[in-house]
Amino acid sequence: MSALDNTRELFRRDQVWPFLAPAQSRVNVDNQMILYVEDLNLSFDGFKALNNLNLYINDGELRCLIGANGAGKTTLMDVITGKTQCDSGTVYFGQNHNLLNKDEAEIAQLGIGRKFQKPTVFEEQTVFDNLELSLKTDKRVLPTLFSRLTPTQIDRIDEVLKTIGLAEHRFMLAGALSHGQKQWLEIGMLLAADPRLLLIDEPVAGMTAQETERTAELLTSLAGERTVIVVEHDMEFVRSIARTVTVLHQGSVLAEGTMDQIQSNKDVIEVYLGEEAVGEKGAEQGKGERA
Amino acid sequence: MKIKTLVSAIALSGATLIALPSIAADTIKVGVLHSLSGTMAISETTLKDTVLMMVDDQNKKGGLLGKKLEAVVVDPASNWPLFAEKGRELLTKDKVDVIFGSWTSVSRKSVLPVLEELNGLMFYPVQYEGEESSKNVFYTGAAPNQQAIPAVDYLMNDLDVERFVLAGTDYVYPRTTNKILEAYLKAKGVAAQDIMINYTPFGHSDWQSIVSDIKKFGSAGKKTAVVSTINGDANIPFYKELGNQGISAEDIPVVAFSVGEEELSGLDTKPLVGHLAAWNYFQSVETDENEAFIKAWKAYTKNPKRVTNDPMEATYIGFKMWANAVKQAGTTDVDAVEQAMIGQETPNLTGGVAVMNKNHHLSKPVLIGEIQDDGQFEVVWETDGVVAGDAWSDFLPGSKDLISDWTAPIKCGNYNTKTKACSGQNY
Amino acid sequence: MSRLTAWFSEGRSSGKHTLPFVVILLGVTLLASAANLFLPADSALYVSTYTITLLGKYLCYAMLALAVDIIWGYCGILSLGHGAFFALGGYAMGMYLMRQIGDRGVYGDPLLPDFMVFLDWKELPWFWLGMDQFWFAMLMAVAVPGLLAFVFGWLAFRSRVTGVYLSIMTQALTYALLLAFFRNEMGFGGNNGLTDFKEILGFSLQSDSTRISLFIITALLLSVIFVISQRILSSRFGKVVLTIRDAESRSRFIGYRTDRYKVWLFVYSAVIAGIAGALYVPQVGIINPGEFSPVNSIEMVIWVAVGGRGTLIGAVIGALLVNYAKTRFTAIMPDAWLFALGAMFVLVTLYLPKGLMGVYGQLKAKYRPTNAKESQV
Amino acid sequence: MRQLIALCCCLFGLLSFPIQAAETSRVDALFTELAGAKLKHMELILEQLEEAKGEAILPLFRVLLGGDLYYIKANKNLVGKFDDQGKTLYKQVFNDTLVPNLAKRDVKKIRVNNKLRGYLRNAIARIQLTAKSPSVRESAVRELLSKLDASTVVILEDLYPNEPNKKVKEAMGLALAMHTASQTELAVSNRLVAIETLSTSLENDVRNALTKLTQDDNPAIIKAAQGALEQIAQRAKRFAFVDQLFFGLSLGSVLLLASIGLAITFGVMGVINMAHGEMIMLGAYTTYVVQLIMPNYIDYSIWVAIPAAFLVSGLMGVLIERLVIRHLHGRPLETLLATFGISLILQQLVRTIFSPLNRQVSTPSWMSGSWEINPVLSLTLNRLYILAFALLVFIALVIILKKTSLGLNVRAVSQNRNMAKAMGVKTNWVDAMTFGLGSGIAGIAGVALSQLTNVGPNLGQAYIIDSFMVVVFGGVGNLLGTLVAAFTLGIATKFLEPTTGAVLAAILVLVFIILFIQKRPKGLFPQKGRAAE
Repeated sequence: MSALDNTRELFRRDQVWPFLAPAQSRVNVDNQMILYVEDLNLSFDGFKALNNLNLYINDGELRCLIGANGAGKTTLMDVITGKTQCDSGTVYFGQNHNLLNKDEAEIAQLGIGRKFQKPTVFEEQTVFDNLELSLKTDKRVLPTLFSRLTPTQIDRIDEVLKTIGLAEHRFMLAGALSHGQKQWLEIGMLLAADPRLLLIDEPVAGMTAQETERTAELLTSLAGERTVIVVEHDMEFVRSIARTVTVLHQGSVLAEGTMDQIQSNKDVIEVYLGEEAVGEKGAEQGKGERA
Repeated sequence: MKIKTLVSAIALSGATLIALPSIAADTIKVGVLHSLSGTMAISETTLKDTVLMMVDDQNKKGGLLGKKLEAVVVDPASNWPLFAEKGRELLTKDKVDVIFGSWTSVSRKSVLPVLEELNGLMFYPVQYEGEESSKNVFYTGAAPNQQAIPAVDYLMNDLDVERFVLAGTDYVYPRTTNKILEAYLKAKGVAAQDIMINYTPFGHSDWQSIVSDIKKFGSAGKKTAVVSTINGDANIPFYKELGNQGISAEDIPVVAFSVGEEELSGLDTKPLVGHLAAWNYFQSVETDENEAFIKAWKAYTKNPKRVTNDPMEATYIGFKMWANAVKQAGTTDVDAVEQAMIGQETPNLTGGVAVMNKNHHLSKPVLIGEIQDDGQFEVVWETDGVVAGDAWSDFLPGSKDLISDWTAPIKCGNYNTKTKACSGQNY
Repeated sequence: MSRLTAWFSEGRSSGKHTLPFVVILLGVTLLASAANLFLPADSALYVSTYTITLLGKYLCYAMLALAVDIIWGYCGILSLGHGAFFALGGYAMGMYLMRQIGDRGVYGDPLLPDFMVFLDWKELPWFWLGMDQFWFAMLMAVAVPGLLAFVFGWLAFRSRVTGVYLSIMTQALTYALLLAFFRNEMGFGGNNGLTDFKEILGFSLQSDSTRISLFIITALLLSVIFVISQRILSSRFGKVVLTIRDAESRSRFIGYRTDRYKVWLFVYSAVIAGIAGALYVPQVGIINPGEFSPVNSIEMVIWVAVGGRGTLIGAVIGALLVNYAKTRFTAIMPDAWLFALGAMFVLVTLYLPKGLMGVYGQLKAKYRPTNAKESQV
Repeated sequence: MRQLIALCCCLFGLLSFPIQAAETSRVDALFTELAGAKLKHMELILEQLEEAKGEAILPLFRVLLGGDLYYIKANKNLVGKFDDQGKTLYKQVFNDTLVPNLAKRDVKKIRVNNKLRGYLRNAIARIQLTAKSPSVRESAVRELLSKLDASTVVILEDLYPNEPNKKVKEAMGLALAMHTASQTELAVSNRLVAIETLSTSLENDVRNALTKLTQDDNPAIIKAAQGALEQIAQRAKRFAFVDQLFFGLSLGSVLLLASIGLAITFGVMGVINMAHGEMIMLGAYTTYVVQLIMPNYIDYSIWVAIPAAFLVSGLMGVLIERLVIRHLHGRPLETLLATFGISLILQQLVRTIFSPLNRQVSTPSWMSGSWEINPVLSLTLNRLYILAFALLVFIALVIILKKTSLGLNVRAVSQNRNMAKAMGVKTNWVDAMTFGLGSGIAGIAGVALSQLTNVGPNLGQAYIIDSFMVVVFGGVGNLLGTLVAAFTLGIATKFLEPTTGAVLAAILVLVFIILFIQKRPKGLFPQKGRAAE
């Protein structure tokens, strides 16, 4: 019988085996900084994708990254999430986690979520499973094998399903969703994981106007207890959500500040906003006259 | 629940289809267990055809015991476990009265337990390593003492060879044969450094280094010869390499135990002229039986260029003996036939008479031939009289004391003359 | 314990083929056995021992197919080396059976197997020690393949060897083992392998009762493994495995250490293959290096492809069908069966990319669309 | 000098003339005796003939050695058999006049065995010592080195002084030196000098002679002999290394040929082509068929076979691509299954058409034999040619891929199928062509392999795995990688073999590859682009 008890002890779900217990300490954000990126360098045979780039993100802020194609936005995210190794520089998550010596999984487990440009969900599985898989749980092999959905987790999933408006599609294969829905699902997967830091790559690409609006609301609401970094081309969208905007150019920071500061910034105007800004001004003037 | 029906359908059809009892037709069934596909097909298909030819021939003569013979051919596909399975199929499903089959040792070893369990009868027509004698198998090929040892004697006495290269494919036949030869040579006073042993994998195709080693080994002033137990497929590249590296038969003769007319038909023999082979039969032997046989064979295969070889003769002898034994016993019952087989005599194709001994091995003459440029062998030496096949070699420590005698009172395949005991029978 | 049963009971919802499968499998098994034991040999329903051993062999292959499917169909890792694990398991069993012969070998040597005697080995190589103990041999039958799989997988998956490269590497693995086991110096009987077995646990391998029990044991183990696998694959672990097949990098970004998942699944699959091998040997009566040949491993993959990968039941059906076809063809048309087999493979890959189960699924969807919807639940 | 030779020659002639007249009858008797003599008596007869007729007997010995000497059953006259455009004819042995209307059954072959052949070679050599062409004389001398008996030495001694040709003189000097060195009754000084001369030669016979001398009772001689052997061994070692390197390269070239086609079908198209081996097999069988069609022009058959094989395999490749592969795009692992089925079918096909037996493909005369650089180092011609051929094919392929428009399209498709399609590349056509090209090259490989190994249904199976190893090791989709990989593996194997033996060498190489791929998951030369996955 004792053997039986042992096995029972062995498979108690509410606690993991000691030798599997995480040696993970909480993210230290004593001085309001959650992400430190310092003189980051990376070059793909010859072409400098990142050129000693420095970037500091406050805890709980919502930051927009803009910049022309090849400015290094996506590459930066790749480095932060451990997809690509950089040549030199440091990336710290809080004061205590050096991200450069960690792989994707570890970084994700630290609480950094990422959404890709092109939505990638698990098409062969249901919306529900997609979310269940991305829940914040112990993701090591054995725990996963013997895991079972707790009521709280189910509630959590339902909640997320509501937020992303896929409640009635919960048992549909993710592959069968529309493009926009996939976008939402992927965001949902981020929410389910409730990360400290979200890296979001072009969230509204291929969304309708009101979908875009809802996304904007969602992101702004997220900011605060979470930190959000958004890469987006859609200026309207950026303006609608941005508090602080960082402009990347040829792998390094060109300018940083509020949308208005950015728009009035000389070199930004010439390298990036350029004609667009002028055009807008013209348009406003036009309005003015008609009024 | 389509799935359920599906599964059950398969399983049941599997069960029933195979299990349908075979209708006991009024024929004597002859099983043919030779690979028709895979690596061994190259050698074994010939033997399949031989058996079919013999069956035809027998039927023309009115069959046996007033019944027609019926050949049942299956394909074990050079897959050793399949030999056991197909053997069982032949014996239990097709209810054959005798099996002619197997080429490699492993295929024989694989089917052996089945034969002994179901008390079947098999004729094994290929030269092999000996060290076996089963109640249910008759070995019509050469045992080592009917091929290897006379060949070495010839090399030493007639060609004054003093250094020997024992080259073989790495499996049990060459291993055992070379062990025997090594012991024999040492007994004959050949020094250890005058014997070079080399093993290569099956179908070895790159012989450069080995041949050049042989060349070096042969250049030490003493007359050198190669004793080759290299298996079928690997021979052609081996001989090609010999030819290209300019090793002629006068410098270093190669005597082969598994190169016959058929293997030679696969290559250009000009560079090989003078190399040797030891067999119990050559197509070139001029006797009436042989001529008739060759004629029949060419007619049967509708191919005037088709050659005959030693395993075919072994099959021929085996079949003749079995037919006679069946006549004599008046039944195809295995035990009766088995007893009738012993002492059975039938003319072989080289002008002598083959005798089946108590140990289920034949007495045969041993011939040594030189390869000619037409792909045939010229007999340069032969034993006076026949040599009795020895199941258990006297040159292996394990088997010196073992003999095989299937007649009363011993009735044992591996009888230890020292302990007077019979070990390991499967029935 | 209760928790385990709970764990299983939960899986029932997803593995809905499981119950019928197990019922049919065991049913057929018992019927066949009974028909063999109790019916007279001349009755039309009599099942010959030949058939029993044949079915036994098929079931071993089915188990093997299961192993391949788990790794290929569910995780997208095409292993062309599963023959290696199968054969290793087989050799472990073979060595045990060899030791069982004891002094009943033709040379009557109490310790050394025959092939060692006539190649006059002096004493037993170290790796043969302990193999006379059944439990130890069986331990080896699962441990050795498992260990090999672990080491190989650990190396390969950590350095992210994927797709074709991985397949070819597994092929290299089994090929290397093939060559190694051919060498007589290895002490595994070289090309002849191990054969001429007599007894297992004291029961004669020649007797029908032993054959039947082996057959039944195989069937039982197959169903047990089927159930366990079904359960594992329907757990969250299984879902993660699927994500690895479909979008591995994504599941890394969600925080799963995919390489570890792969390693453990690979090991599990290898162990199943090992068990299959161990059951195969006593029923077939010989184990030799031929089992390592890459072609065999490719065939296994084809069984799965035919049955329909990604469904356990498909793997089993595929293995049964293809091998049954093989048996029939080699008997009916010995000269042409390779044509039939080859054509079969080509056609299946062309027209049934999802295998027979795929067809079944389509049919079902066609006739019972509502049900199709539920099936995703 | 020349005149002098000429003089003695005609002197010989004059002297021998009357004797000849006297002996003709006896010689004829010997001839008739030779016809149908037992093998053991023949040597005696031949000796008598040699001393009786001297140089004049050469043609007879030659024909006999060639195994073409027959005698007419009717009158026991000797005739030589020769082939003329496939039909066998017979001619007088001494004057090449044709003997008309003789059928096979009218004549009987005069058999020879190894002993006789050995004797004949020596006899011919002895006679040829005075032959016109220096090269013949030299080879004659070298032939005799192994069997120096008093009589030959005497002949050599009186020929030596007035030998015009330097190399021949050298050889003779060597022979004489061997003799002197071995003569214990001679003065030690002379013998030492002789040994000195011997130490410069690589001939086996010399080495054996010296080894015998190391058992000499005179310490000085022993020492000298050992010194000489040392020197020889030193030089021999260097050549041995070259030899081994060549073996490695040669094996490498075979691997290259076998795998280069795969580097295209597998590497560029991403098709796991299990039927690749059978493409090689088809090439080999094509060679066989070509030789069947033109049995009398074997030497040229290869030149016909190469394009023929390319076409046959290539077309088969296109066929397979159109019928099967085309439907499996983007499912590389499933191409494996389909092509495996195809390989089974093809194997059985040749088995039914050509029977499962190996087929005889004969080697053109210009490819057989070896290039004797010196007594210890000789490179076999066929492998030499194949090495060159492999490189040639490789270069040709690179040019096709780099310079032609097909090559451009192929690369375009392999790097980005959809983009290529968008740019108007006929991807279907390109695929078919690519696969055809790869298969065709496999066919060419088959032609080469038919010269080395046996042409049978299993030919392909023997090479398929190695091919995959080479391609993967080199880096999928990278031809240069394939080249480097092939030669690396070839040389590695050959340098391992002497120490480990063939089997273990193969295993070690495999294990090495496995570990290497762990380190460099994309092979030696990782390829950019998506074709690999």
